[in-house]
Amino acid sequence: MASLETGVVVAQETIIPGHFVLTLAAPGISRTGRPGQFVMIDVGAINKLPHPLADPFWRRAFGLYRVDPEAGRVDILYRAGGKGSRLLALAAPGDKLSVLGPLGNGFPLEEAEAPVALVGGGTGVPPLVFAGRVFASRGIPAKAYIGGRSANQLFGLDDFAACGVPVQVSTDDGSAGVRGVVTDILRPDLEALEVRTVFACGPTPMLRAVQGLVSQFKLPAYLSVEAYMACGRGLCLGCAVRLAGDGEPRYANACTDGPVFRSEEVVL
Amino acid sequence: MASLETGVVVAQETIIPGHFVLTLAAPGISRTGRPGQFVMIDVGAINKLPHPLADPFWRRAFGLYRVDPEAGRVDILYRAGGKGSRLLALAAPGDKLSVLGPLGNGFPLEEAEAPVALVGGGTGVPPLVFAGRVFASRGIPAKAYIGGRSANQLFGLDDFAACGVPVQVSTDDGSAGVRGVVTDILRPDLEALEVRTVFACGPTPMLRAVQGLVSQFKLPAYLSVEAYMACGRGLCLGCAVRLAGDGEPRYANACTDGPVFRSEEVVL
Amino acid sequence: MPDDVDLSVEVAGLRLKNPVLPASGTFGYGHEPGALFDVSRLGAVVVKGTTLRPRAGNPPPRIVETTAGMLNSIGLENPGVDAVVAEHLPLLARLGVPVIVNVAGDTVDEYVEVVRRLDRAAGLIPAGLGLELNISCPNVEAGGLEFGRDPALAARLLGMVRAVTGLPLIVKLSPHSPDVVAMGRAVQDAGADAISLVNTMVGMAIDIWRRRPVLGGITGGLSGPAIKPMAVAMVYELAQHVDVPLIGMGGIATWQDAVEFILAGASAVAVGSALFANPLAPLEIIDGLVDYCGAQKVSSVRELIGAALPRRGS
Amino acid sequence: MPDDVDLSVEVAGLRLKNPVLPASGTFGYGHEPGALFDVSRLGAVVVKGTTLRPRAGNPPPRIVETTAGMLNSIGLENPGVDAVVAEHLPLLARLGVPVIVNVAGDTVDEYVEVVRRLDRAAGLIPAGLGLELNISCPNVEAGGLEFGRDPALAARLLGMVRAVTGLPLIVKLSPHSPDVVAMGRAVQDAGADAISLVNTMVGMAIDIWRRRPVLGGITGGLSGPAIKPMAVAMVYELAQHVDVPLIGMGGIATWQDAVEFILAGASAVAVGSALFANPLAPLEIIDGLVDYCGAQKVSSVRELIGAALPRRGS
Ligand SMILES: Cc1cc2nc3c(=O)[nH]c(=O)nc-3n(C[C@H](O)[C@H](O)[C@H](O)COP(=O)(O)OP(=O)(O)OC[C@H]3O[C@@H](n4cnc5c(N)ncnc54)[C@H](O)[C@@H]3O)c2cc1C
Ligand SMILES: Cc1cc2nc3c(=O)[nH]c(=O)nc-3n(C[C@H](O)[C@H](O)[C@H](O)COP(=O)(O)OP(=O)(O)OC[C@H]3O[C@@H](n4cnc5c(N)ncnc54)[C@H](O)[C@@H]3O)c2cc1C
Ligand SMILES: Cc1cc2nc3c(=O)[nH]c(=O)nc-3n(C[C@H](O)[C@H](O)[C@H](O)COP(=O)(O)O)c2cc1C
Ligand SMILES: Cc1cc2nc3c(=O)[nH]c(=O)nc-3n(C[C@H](O)[C@H](O)[C@H](O)COP(=O)(O)O)c2cc1C
Ligand code: FES
Ligand code: FES
Repeated sequence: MASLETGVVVAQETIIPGHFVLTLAAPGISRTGRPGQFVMIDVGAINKLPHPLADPFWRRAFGLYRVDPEAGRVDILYRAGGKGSRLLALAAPGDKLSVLGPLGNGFPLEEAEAPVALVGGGTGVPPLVFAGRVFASRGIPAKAYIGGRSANQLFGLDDFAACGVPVQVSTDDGSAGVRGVVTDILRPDLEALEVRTVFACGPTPMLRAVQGLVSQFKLPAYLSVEAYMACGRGLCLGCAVRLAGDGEPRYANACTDGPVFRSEEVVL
Repeated sequence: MASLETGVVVAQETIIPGHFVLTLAAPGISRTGRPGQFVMIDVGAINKLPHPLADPFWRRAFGLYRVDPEAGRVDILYRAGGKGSRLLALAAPGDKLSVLGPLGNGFPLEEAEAPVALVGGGTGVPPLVFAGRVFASRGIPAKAYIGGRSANQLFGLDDFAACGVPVQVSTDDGSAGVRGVVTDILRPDLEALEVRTVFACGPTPMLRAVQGLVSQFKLPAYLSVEAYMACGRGLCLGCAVRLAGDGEPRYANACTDGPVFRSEEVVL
Repeated sequence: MPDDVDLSVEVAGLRLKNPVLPASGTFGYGHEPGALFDVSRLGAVVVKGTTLRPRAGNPPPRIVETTAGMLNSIGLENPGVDAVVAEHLPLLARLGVPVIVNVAGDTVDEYVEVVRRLDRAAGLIPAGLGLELNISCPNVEAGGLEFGRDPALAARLLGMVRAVTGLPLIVKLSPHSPDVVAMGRAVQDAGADAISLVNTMVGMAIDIWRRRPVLGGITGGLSGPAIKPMAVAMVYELAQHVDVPLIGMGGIATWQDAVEFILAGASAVAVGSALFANPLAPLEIIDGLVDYCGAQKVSSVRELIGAALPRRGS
Repeated sequence: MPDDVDLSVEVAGLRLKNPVLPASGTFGYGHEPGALFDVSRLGAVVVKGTTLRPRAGNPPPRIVETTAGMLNSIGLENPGVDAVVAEHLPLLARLGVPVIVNVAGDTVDEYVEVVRRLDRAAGLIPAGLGLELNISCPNVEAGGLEFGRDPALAARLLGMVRAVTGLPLIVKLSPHSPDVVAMGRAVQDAGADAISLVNTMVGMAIDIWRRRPVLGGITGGLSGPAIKPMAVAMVYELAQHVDVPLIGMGGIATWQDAVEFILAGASAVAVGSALFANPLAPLEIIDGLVDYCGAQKVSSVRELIGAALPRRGS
């Protein structure tokens, strides 16, 4: 169950330009958080300013990247792109943040038939790293397929390597791995029947491409989708995702019914 | 002339709880800034976030506390009370701030007949320290009269002492100096004819009391007034201060015509 | 001393132990675990817009963050009045606080029928059931006009609704009423027990890279701190011209904001979008009100209602 | 490529080298040193509200910061039209850019007389003099109604003004027009060459410690990023129903904001309150527009005007 926790910044480090790993002391979330779940951080209230800043107005959502229940720590990996995430990048060790989580349903690790393909790119990678680490610890075969714009935009590859999950890379410009998109490197393994389940997390166009590919191969796949989220708790009905099906459109909440959905269940 | 300067944070230190001295590398302002002038800092754009934060919306005004033209440095001393000043307190060495200044007319040091009384309290003290330091360096007799709520709310006293300006203190609760308000300690020296000019900076009720006192003694006095300021540059006409006089009300701009006004000139 | 402060108020006949409510549509049905705190500490629970039949809502994106606020075009997604009565009211009853159901519709008949069914369910909520009529939805009958913009239409709607229920009736005004005073008087005269304001304001955001509106519904309703000064001004204006109690809302995030509305004439306040970033805002506001009353040396928050208004002529 | 981008637009017959203007009342008379940059880089200079006689303005406090915005009740402090013509226009002429004088008044006669005097001074500004009629001031003649809320009144005013000048006439609309389309059509038909929108929205702030309104004028006009979504929605709506060019404003702080207004149908944009925190905002917006046009592969910003609007039926 989601709860509100005051996370204390333990460390904040740049991994590649504009991308940070934030380590928080947040014992509650560290104990219960699972891969594919996320937290929402009140970036407008670092150290609980007397009057929280209303700009940025919403919390920001970040997938769990690493949890360490023993140390009571949670890591997120994020891109400081907009005003909220850049404000978060100002937080220094000792600063306090209001963290809401863990939220959402996460990837169904237990139900997934191995081998599992972990497919993603950009800021979709952190939850896949978390999933890969869990699979590796359980001895379940998994392989990562990571797409990116170019070599200097990639991150998380070492994480997969470190826990023994093989990783294959594609880049738009061919500066690392195969030149092309992530489905280009995934397809041969699907054809070779080396994948039984797909977990994907990344930008919507990438998810759409994965959706197309897995439906062609009739493979079970789970997609972690993105949506604007205000509450993250199923209260505002803002994060609607269209459900597949004819007739009157029907919607689910990305925050509580997702963010992970079965591929055939949603229209992206 | 006011200009926009990118100030780089050199240091930021707590002096008493909730009060900070911020040292900025800002060579332009350090060269031209005079006592009683002020700067306006864009607290919503620390490091020029990609999209400046609109909350806080306005810059914050702070009087010059120390300038070091050789080192190209400017110090301000401020109370982190509201959201803007608390956000400023998050700035760390190396962070960049947009500083507008020096603004306003400052105290008329050259015209003031000595001995000069420097009267104030709270965040009105920093400009008086600056004035005291200049008088001391020129060998002009000056004495400071500083009022506060209680002993632990006082600051800046050492600064006067360090440059050889005697300082007398009043507190509401008598925990330091005389129990009472600042005009209680000023009055005897006016009666003893030990003051020829008064410079005052502090909360409006204090300034009103000073106004009353100096008019009684027919002494020239200069008050640094407070007003909400949006532009600080005479463009918005928002910081109106009512001018003394009968008939149709007339107004001056606190930012460009002030913040220092002759006591008899303004209605507070 | 703060312990002695009395925060209770009476609004439209509902006894509220404090004047702090959630705003309709921002708090689900109040009994979900997502609330994250003991909901019975609130003055009342306000549930979201309820229509006669279930509604699926608008296509996404339904929300977008704006500067110090947000736009929403949820499109009244809700399971319909019968499901609200059958599934949600029983769970809400357990909280032991008054419940206010927000009612929406396209036609007068739809409003009337929803109200009739809620009226029959009133016994489910011993702490008191109130109805909040959201009159800023398009009115199909009147050819696209809105109840919320036309005092005569609003009065007619209210008369019809009043005829089928004795429950506390709160009318929620659109901030787009060309004349909030005329509107307020019209609904007061037609039988409203209280008035809540403001609802969201029409706004939009454009996706500059796709060169089209961000929201699936094109325009949406603007809420959040951005609109607070306008909401306070409307409460301040209306409070000088009607006698029924007002429930103030629009951008309340802190207890200071709540105090502004109370001083402007609101007997109670609702917290909406600010709940998203700060789920505990209502509790902080309650605590802040206690301290503020203490500092102002008043023993009841009721002494502060309208305290910033010009003295009213008799 | 960005160097080839053409930012020029024509609005109300004024040729602007780029579509970025300061908003009236936020930039003084444009020639003051407080501008902090080379003002001739702007598309035009817009000066503050000018009345027939000098006005001292409202009692302080006149401004207060709000969340993501501000309230002002300056009260049209200005030296009067004759001083504007004698003292400010000659200095403005040196900048070599078009000048737009914002005109305000209490009565139709006052507007007409100010316009007449400005019309006679047009020769002072070779780059082009335009007039922006601020029609959201109380109209004493019409018994407290506002020109900005009543299309018929606005049309009458415009007709009288049009009769005494051939200068480019821009009408500035209040965001409180109950029906912006009706208002826009009325002023277009009555001879307006362009429409600017929005002016500030009525709001207020209450000092909770003194229990009274903060502003000397009690209510004030809300501006800043807070109001942007409403302003964009009004431009988007009006652009679908009138043919005269629109000047969009309300909360513009960045080039992305400016692009939203342009895509919504504005031919030019004005930056107001955001200038206070970021005096260089107009230059950053000009640079941003150049880059954006480059990224969108358009050679002229004119191709983007209204690009987010639904295709218009013939
Ligand atoms: C379930 C979930 C998990 C996520 N996990 C991560 C992660 O692990 N690492 C990471 O870097 N990013 C992650 N994101 C995306 C992240 O939330 C956005 O990048 C971030 O909110 C952008 O905020 P900003 O302040 O940088 O941008 P701004 O430009 O200030 O954002 C403006 C508004 O748009 C929203 N927004 C912008 N981009 C997105 C997006 N992609 N998804 C949802 N809302 C968005 C913001 O929340 C904000 O409300 C995740 C998003 C979701 C929904
Ligand atoms: C010319 C001048 C010189 C000043 N010098 C100093 C100084 O050296 N040190 C110092 O600590 N303070 C000084 N102040 C006061 C300082 O500007 C305010 O304390 C500060 O703006 C409060 O901002 P905040 O974010 O803490 O409060 P918030 O509560 O966020 O402020 C809300 C709004 O009110 C305005 N405001 C609040 N208090 C004041 C005030 N006293 N005067 C003017 N505007 C105010 C803020 O600028 C902001 O717009 C000076 C003010 C002026 C006008
Ligand atoms: C996501 C969302 C959904 C809303 N749904 C409703 C609704 O169903 N009925 C209603 O009367 N108001 C609805 N509102 C309006 C709020 O109740 C409230 O009037 C408005 O948001 C202003 O308050 P705020 O600024 O505190 O959010 C909704 C607002 C939001 C943000
Ligand atoms: C301090 C101030 C003074 C203003 N004076 C005028 C004026 O004299 N005439 C006018 O038409 N609009 C005036 N306005 C309104 C602005 O021109 C503009 O329409 C409004 O502020 C919205 O733009 P913004 O959000 O970018 O500030 C004023 C606004 C401010 C903040
Ligand atoms: S974000 Fe509010 S329901 Fe999902
Ligand atoms: S603050 Fe704008 S004129 Fe003084």
